[in-house]
Amino acid sequence: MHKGTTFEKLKIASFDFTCCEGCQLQLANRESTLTDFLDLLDIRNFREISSEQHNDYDIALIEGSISRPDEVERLQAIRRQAKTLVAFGTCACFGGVNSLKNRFSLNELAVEVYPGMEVETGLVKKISEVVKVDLSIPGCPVNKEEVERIVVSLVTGSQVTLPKYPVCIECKAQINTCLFDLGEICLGPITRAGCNAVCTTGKTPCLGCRGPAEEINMAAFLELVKERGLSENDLREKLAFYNAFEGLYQP
Amino acid sequence: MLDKRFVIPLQEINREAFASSIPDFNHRSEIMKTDMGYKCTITNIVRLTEQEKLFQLRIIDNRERDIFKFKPGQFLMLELPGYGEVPISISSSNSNHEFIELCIRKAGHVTSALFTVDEGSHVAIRGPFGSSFPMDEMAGHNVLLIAGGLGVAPLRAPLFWINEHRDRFLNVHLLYGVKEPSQLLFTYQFDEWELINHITLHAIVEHPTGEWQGKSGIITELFDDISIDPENTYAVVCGPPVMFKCVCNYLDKLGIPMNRMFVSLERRMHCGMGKCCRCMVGSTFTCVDGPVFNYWSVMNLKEAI
Amino acid sequence: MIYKVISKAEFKRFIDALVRNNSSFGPRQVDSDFRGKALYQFLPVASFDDIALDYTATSSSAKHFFLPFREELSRFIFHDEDWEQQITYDANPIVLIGLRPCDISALNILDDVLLNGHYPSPYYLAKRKNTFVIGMDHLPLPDCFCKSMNHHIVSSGFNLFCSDIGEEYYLSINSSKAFNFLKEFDTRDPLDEENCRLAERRKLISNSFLTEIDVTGLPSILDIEFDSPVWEKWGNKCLNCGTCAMVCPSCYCYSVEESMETNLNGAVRQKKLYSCNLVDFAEVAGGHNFRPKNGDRLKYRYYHQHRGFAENDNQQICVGCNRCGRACLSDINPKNVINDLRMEKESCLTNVLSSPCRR
Amino acid sequence: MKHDFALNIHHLPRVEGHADIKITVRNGKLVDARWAIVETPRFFEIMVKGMSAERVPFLTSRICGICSISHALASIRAIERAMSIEPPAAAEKTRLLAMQGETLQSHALHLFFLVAPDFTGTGSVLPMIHSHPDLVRAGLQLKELGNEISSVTTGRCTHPVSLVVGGVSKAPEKEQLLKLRAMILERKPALDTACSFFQSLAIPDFKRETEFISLFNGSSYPSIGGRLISTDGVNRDENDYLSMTNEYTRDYSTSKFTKLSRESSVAGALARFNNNYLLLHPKAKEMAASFGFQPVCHNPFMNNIAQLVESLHILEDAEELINSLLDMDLRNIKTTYTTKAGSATGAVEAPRGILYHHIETDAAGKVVKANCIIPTTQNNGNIHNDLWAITEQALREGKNDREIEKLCEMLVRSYDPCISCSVH
Ligand SMILES: Cc1cc2nc3c(=O)[nH]c(=O)nc-3n(C[C@H](O)[C@H](O)[C@H](O)COP(=O)(O)OP(=O)(O)OC[C@H]3O[C@@H](n4cnc5c(N)ncnc54)[C@H](O)[C@@H]3O)c2cc1C
Ligand code: SF4
Ligand code: SF4
Ligand code: SF4
Repeated sequence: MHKGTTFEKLKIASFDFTCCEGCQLQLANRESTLTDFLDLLDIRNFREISSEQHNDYDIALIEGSISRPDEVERLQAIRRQAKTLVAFGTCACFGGVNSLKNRFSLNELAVEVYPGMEVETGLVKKISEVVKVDLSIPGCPVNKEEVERIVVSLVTGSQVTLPKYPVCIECKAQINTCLFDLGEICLGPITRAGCNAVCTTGKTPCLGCRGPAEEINMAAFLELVKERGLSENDLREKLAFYNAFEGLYQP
Repeated sequence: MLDKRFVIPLQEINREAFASSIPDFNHRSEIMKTDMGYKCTITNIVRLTEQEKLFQLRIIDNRERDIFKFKPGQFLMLELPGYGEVPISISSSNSNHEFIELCIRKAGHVTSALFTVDEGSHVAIRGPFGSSFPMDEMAGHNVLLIAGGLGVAPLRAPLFWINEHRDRFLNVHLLYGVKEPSQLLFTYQFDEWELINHITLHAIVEHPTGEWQGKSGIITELFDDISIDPENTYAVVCGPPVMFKCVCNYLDKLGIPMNRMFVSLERRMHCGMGKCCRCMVGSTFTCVDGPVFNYWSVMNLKEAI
Repeated sequence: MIYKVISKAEFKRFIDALVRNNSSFGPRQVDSDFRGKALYQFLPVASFDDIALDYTATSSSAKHFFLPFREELSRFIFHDEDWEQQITYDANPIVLIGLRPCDISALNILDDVLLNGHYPSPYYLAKRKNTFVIGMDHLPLPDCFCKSMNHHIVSSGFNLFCSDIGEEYYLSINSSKAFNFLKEFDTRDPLDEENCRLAERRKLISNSFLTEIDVTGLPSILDIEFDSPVWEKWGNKCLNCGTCAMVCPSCYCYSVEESMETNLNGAVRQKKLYSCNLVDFAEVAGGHNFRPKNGDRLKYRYYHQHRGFAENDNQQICVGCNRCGRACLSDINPKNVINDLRMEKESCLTNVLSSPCRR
Repeated sequence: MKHDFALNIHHLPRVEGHADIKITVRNGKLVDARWAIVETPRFFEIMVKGMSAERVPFLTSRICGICSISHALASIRAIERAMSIEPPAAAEKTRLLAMQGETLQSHALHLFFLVAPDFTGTGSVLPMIHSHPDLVRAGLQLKELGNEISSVTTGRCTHPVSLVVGGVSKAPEKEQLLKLRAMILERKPALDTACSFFQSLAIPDFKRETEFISLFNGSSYPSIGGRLISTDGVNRDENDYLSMTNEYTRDYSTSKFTKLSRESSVAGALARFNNNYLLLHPKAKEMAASFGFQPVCHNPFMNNIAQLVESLHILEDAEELINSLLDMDLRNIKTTYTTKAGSATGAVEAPRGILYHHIETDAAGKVVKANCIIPTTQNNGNIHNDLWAITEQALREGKNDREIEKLCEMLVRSYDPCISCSVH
């Protein structure tokens, strides 16, 4: 490309913890550029699609949240190996929907779902509560286009950035009807863009899977919901859905 | 089947025809490009410090090289394909038609990538853009060139101009302040500036380390070393935003008229042509109305400095 | 300009002919809001019947036909240790039906900025030249204030403008293209009576405005009130979401992004419409933000809209459509903000003279 | 042949989720064979408690990254039946098309990414990009098509955005449907490529009689809702899901087990094929015939071929669905409803077999109780039993331990287990 710039494939590994594996699956999506994308990677470990497993990776994609002691150990071992540890997807970045479990007592869960059987389970944690995270790629699931862009940046030595502004701007660029006009609460104004407003374009309110945008105005947002007389219960359910606004509002 | 009578014909915009199709294009199409850049070869790279490199660029096309003319203080948009475009002040003499020099600090995305390329790489430039230092107006007077840190980069062009027209100026002082001695740029030219060009150089560092024999402190302390005739002096100030206020205030107190002090501002820019609006200060564009402003007009601009 | 009159039935034939032979866009109802009010957008239309001619105003403006939200500026192709730059001014001819006078005024303002300034934009020019604009007047919505901005009537910037004068449309023909198309249809020169009816129609429109904003001397007020608490007040409400600038017909600020293709064989430079309310609008390398507060950023939008820039001879660029006000979730609108500013200015004296507890 | 042999595959690769295979042979005799699922449970059935019914499909779709549409639709069906909501016809068609997209995507992923490497002797699909470029291209084309159908119908290919209680929140645009139809036509040849590849393979010869369970509606190949039937003659109402499944737990597995008339039973493509063969598109039947494949087939490895046959059925059926959607008024896509107390089951044929969601709501529309029974759960018992049988057969045939290991892995994979789904 330019004289002096050399690109090396990323020695990458992908690991899943407590999750649905939907984010990993995205790695195999967007088929039109898939072979180009795979060409950028030297996949050292990716159990979901490959039997070849090596432990000499530089970049570890961590999918899922942590909810069992054995997962903590596994994650710490990965942290020791990885130069760059990536929280991959909403579960890894914020705890994700799994965190909804934390509203209940652990005992109650196990007894109700596995009567008469010992099942180990703990409070759901996001990755950064257990190990240091170098890079976060939020999304439920992650947006493959964004992942591709980030991987290209990593390969070419560019800086990796996520949009700082909220989803609304991408929503408006799609010329959508604002869901507030339809009488619904949408978390678009406080959620980090980058998904191309996929939910609101499908006429479904944003539930904030990408977490808060930079310097959000939560007070104004709560005020707006109140002023429009929208359901507070609905608001709380939405803010709690991915656990991404933890600490930014009083439930 | 389409009915030909009602089909709107395509009106193509041809690159060449475009320039002439706009009446008030001010004949600028001859010298500046608004979309497609001039392709250049990086002919030389000098590492000045840990953070700064001097890039020497040569426009490849002969005709384009001929028509590329700029004035001291102007900047251009430098494109590193694949990474992006950044505004950079031209740091060489405008009488040099062979190459352009840019002094660049590794600050972010594009500039870091620039630091990885080798000589011989190709980049593109658009421009030149923006206002310039009024060299002719300054002629016949004493000149204070005041630079903080990387601010010396845009001052190099007027410095070259003065050197080349040295007999048209009275006393010329370069006051130059940095944080640490290792950050001083162009030290290799200091002797030349002083001995050959008779420019009095005053350098000061905030945190003296190692071998540093010179003065230490902040840049305004350098004013103690020189006597300034406020009636007959022009000042050019370039540096981080915090510097402008204290230096200009000082000069103001000395009695130098505000319209004889010039500053060069920095803002985020994406076009260089007053279109993206990222660089606006009040109702002023840093890229079109600036980056060089006289202090009077900036003083009046809220939030400028 | 040539003036003609066309019967509504013939008008339908005319529009149908245009729409069927060209890629065309017009107002269509997309939703009803929770109060049952119809919401419109400019969308593709395939026949006259697709067009909601009696629409009020679209939620989003027609700006993106000329300034797409995302637009490729150029493309780099890499080979060995070299590259090539390619630029195309992509534009296919389209017909845009039903723009309101304020929408067309906004285009004229964009023309001033993007074509008549120092550096005309070929990208914009290509789209502007290849768009056949059919304007249409309407009775204002209660919150329209284009009359205050003097944009409720427009006399240029369109190919054809239609005023509803009852049984007919009164056509203002502003391009030879439009004139040629109309030759195929039954039109005639307006009678005196019809000229009168047009005048009546204009009077009716002009008298129907319920919202007025006093913009006299606004630029200087804006200058003086730079540090006004009004900015902080509205800034505290602002969500920094950029919605206002996206729906506005005349906001044009942008960002440029360059991205390498996944196969590393090329790169694209893209322009993306931005908003001065977004948090990193004025942020520079190293993280310094020249406008760190919501209020600072909001203020600059008003500065740009109502004070103007050197680039467009300091003319105001707001046309008074109030799309931003309607779209803003926090109910920030030009009317309230400007009135607040004026009040602030006018209350100054009373405050100084009589109020012992001036804050 | 070795007399002692212990096989312990930790976190079996190329399946969705974490599970181990353990086999112990002592003195040439098989003493233990186990399919142990060690995936961490997430407790979705508890998470949904107290949640508004309208939000439930968005949560339950997160049970699985591969069959999120099925989960969303199972919940939606349960809720709509519990609250007597009738979705508009256009919404129902859109949902059916969405299911087709998901199944095609899932089958393509399984056949080309997870199964094919077993036959080409590569550890993954990656080397096949160079060794079998045409096959990989065909696989990607089909997978992309599946994803595209899902995107057009639900807004995105994983975790649908527009499937909602009462219908769909956004209808596909006619223009998109036309493009989709063209894409289907264009990609039919990809399936021929896949078909000839699978015809060239030696499918392991193994058979163990079992009971196959699927949905049945009598008029079309099953997808959303219907009667619950089995090859052993069971035929029950959708709400009788508990008596179809009889869940039980094993302490070595976080995924449960089910059974019906026998020790274990199977759901999935092969079960659907065995139970609904007559309802397949004639071209799909033709393809089956070319493999000498007919109901009732008891070779679990033929599940892969059933998936291939279903893929062809989907291409044909999706085209018809698109045609009928094009003829419909796509503005009426969502019914408004009032929440009420109720309880019902929603059963759908997920790519891997019947998926049941049972949901109970209160008058305010909040979930009081939920139960999800996942296809893989219904297959665990059979996988377990097949592992015994196939190991014994292999020992009899004098296979070495490497061969046995590979056979066991392939056997498990042929079920296309979706483990994180089963431990929801
Ligand atoms: C008139 C002018 C002259 C300049 N002259 C020089 C010079 O001679 N030498 C030098 O090293 N630097 C100069 N700069 C600063 C230089 O432009 C920034 O350091 C550079 O843009 C940072 O880009 P980046 O991609 O490395 O950083 P990032 O932080 O990754 O920036 C991303 C993008 O934001 C914009 N941007 C960020 N910071 C700035 C900034 N300070 N000014 C303008 N745009 C910015 C650019 O478009 C850039 O591509 C000048 C700036 C201006 C406005
Ligand atoms: S629908 Fe949501 S994201 Fe879109 S503009 Fe409205 S609040 Fe913002
Ligand atoms: S719209 Fe919201 S919930 Fe949907 S993908 Fe984007 S950030 Fe996530
Ligand atoms: S600023 Fe608001 S009222 Fe003015 S033109 Fe833009 S959208 Fe319309």
